[in-house]
Amino acid sequence: MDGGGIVFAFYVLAAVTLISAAGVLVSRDLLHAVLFLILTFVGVAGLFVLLSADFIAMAQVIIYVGAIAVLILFAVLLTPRAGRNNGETKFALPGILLAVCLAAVFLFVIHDVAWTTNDEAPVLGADQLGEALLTTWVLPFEIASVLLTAALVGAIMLARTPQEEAEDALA
Amino acid sequence: MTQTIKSEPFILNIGPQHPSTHGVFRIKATVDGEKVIEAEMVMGYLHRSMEKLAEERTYTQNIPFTDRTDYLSSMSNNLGYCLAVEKLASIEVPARGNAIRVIMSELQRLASHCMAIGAFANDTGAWQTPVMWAFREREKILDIFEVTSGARLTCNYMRIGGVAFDLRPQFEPMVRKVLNDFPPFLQEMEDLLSGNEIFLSRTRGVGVLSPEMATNASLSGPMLRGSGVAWDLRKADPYCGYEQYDFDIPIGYQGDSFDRFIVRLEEMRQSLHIIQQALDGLPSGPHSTQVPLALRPPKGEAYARIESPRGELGYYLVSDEGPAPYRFHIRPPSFINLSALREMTVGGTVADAIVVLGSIDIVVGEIDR
Amino acid sequence: MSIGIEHFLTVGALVFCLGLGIALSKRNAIGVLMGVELMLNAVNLTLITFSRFATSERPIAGHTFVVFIITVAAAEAAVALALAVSVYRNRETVDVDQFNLLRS
Amino acid sequence: MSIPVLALATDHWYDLRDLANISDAILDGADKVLPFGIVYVLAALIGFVASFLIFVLPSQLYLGVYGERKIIGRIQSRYGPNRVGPFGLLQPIADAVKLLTKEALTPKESDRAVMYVAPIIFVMPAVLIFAVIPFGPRMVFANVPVSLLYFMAISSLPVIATFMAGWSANNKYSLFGAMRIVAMAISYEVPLVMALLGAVVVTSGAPYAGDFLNGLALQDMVLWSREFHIWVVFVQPLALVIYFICVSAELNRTPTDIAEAESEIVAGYLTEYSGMKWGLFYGMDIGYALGASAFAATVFLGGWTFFGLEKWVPPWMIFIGKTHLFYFLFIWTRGTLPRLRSDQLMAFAWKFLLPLALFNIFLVATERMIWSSQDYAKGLIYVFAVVNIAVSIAAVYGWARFLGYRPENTPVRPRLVKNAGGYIPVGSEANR
Repeated sequence: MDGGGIVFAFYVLAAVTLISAAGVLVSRDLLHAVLFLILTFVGVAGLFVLLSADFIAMAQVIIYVGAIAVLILFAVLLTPRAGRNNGETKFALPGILLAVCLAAVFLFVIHDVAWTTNDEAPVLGADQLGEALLTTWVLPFEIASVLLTAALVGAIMLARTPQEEAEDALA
Repeated sequence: MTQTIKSEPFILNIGPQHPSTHGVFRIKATVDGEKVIEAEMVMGYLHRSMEKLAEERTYTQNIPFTDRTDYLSSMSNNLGYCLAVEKLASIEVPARGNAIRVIMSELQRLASHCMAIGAFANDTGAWQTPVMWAFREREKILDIFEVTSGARLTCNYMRIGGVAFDLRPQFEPMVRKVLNDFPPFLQEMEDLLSGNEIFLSRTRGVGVLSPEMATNASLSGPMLRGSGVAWDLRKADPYCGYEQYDFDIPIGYQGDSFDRFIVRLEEMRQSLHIIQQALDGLPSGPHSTQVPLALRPPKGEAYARIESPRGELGYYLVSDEGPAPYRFHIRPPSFINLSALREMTVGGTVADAIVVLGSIDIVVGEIDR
Repeated sequence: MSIGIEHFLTVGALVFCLGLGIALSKRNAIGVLMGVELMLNAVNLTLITFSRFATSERPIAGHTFVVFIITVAAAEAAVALALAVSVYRNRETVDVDQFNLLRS
Repeated sequence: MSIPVLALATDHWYDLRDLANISDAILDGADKVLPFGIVYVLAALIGFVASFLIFVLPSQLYLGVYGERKIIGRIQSRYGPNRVGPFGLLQPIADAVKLLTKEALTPKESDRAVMYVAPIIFVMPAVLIFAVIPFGPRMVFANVPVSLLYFMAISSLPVIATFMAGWSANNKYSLFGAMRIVAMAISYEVPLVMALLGAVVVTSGAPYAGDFLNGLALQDMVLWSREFHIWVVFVQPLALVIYFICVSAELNRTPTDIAEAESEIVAGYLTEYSGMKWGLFYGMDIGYALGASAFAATVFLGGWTFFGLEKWVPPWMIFIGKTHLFYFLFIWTRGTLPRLRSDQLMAFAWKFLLPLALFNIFLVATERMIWSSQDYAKGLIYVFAVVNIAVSIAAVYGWARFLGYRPENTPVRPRLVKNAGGYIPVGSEANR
């Protein structure tokens, strides 16, 4: 992947992704953290485009930004008295230390391994993806649909108030 | 583990600066999410101390004050006050004067209901269109007022013993034009709003007021009739010769906002019918009896009430034989009707509260006086 | 200068570790969830990177995996947020340090 | 598979129907005489100027702001802007000048950074939407193979911006607006995608010039309409209706503008904005509406084709005409309909639109199977169109009846009684 444009785009997107991911960690306000998270999702989607995965990039924006981030925003709004505080627990230091150690291991592995790569981007469009999903991966595909339905029902059941449950029991 | 629900009610001030409070009026609503759990009315932002001021003016000088209470139906306010003074001083009004008074107060009802349904539709979110259409028709009535009395909004037309001036020659064709133009307009409004599924779903079952509640809260006008109570002072306690005219009382079904809306629409039809009859049988003769300018009614008290566009408008006067009333009190329909607001809004959403407030058709000038 | 597989993998690894740090350190349950979402995203990025660069018979498998991960992430977010809201209703907090009902 | 669109256009540089042809001619000529590299700058300049002239100035400012105000004015039996310039044509400029000279206030307790950034984030997607919209055979800035998904992705971004605006102002009305828009965005995204899926199922895989069309690419959808001489809307009427409702919900247009409901929560998320920050929201609202209209014109109304007329008339003119035709629908509903309550809107999305959209997908998938088994016979699509229109009307009406829609049971005239009395129960007024 040569060319000044791609290099420039990669560094910009990587910077956006990493800085905003770090922003999620350091921001004191939970809503700011969500906004940084959204920026991270957009940055990752840009990286997907660089990797010529158009469909996945669009799905990333639609689902992560359009649905998951909005859900998180909604959850933050629904729990107002818990505060917008995005503070750390008492186990913060070991957690972050663990993450740093893991990062060191990862980086070592990534830069130590001699990767055999092909420079030609394989043609991977929505049609290939659809074909793969409905032939080779049809069973996981169906299971995923069942999972989504179960999650839908479960989320509704969990989020109901006792009053609503009582009303349903009467009906 | 306790199963108590902790909600976070917070106070939402609807008003005094809010597009839908029709003036400076404030609802201090305690809301839980979108749901209103408590509503407190705060009024008095427009208080001008009219009742006290009136004790310093002569009986004739008080007529312009009544214009400025309910500024959307000044003719009716003039009429109510003049009736009270006439009752106090036992003054007879000539037949022509009564007929003109009936025409004027019915025209005023049309104009006021135009405003009411337009603003109500605006509160449900129909962005300006119904209100502009209603204003278009209301203009024609205001033109009639201008031709007759010289003013469009605060007419100051009624006088003790009759009306201020006789009718102009162009009056009758203008009223005939209104009689022609209004039925299509009312049909238009029905097509635009009554048959509109969104409007129906916003207003049906919203702000339901039971007949018991309505009578207990001493409501009047379309608010009371919307709840299915057939009560109209023009029938129950006729004044100005209303008993000679043929008209019906429209009443609603379940007392929701939509019922109040359709009652108002139908009242406009009945008003047109009354105007038609009064105009066809307009008697000739003097329009007013001669009344001394410095009127000193005998000692006593009088209460006169009329069916204003908003309900029972009463004027209570006490005379001590002086040139000014000893006590002057108004029974404003908007103020009394507003007392049911809390009952109707609590339990609904904020959007419902706005619709309910619109369906009451308040005029803040009358509430605060 | 050229961009290779290492660059993308580095970004993926760093995002993953940041997500891990967030998930382990945050006190707010919703904050923890955000960390988990970041980790899933990093995994997605890594999978797509391999699918793009690796010499493979069927490179589409990486994309397929990502589709499944996105699906699972959506379901997981919905359920986790419903849990958070539900816990908040009962305990008036989403502080993970306060989730101690099982402690007698 | 996306078709190389170059094959479509006529090869002569003097073909003036398409602005891209002229710019191509200019660029080809420039490439021969100018040093390498300058031609790219030139291309960018031409693209910028052309897009600005075609879209931003006439459509956005004049037909968007001015047209909306004028048409709403006519609907409301008033004149609309008629003071600044002939017929009030310069009114948008006067508005912009007024907004620019106003002070942009920021409340003291607000989240300043977020409040500052929100209008900027709101503007970006509105401009980005037009990158994938084909204005003509060769006039598309980015002919990406997943442009339909691109549109979906971009149109989910303004929700975030409006949320930021509503939340950062630290105003209760703004917070109400933010809560409402977040709830509504989740609800209406689902039927929107489902409706568009119907259109994708119809168009993708159809044979075209020895290849197959890619239903996720907008240009290929236009080619589909050209190939089969029918617009997608006739085959997918239900999808267009659902799309229109969902898009007007996402754009906060009037029947569903609960996020800035003027009569309820003052101005929703815009309550604390003033000056040009507010102006950006207002202008880009219209920009989004135009973007959604352009998208609908491309997907459902055949884009730049008009049954062969595009051979003589510049295709981008046809396209802009269709866009504004669709945009007129937004204006019309805005001037006519009241606003739904937020819980009713949610119920409408989940109980009414979603089942209908699923039914639509089922229907169109069945027809797609029949069509491919009949070797994509051209005549069959007209049969499908007739069937789908009939079935859609029946489905909408039937589902509404099933959910309890009974217009004949709801009286729209009050009862009439002759004499005053007490309470009259329903039904007993006849004997009075």
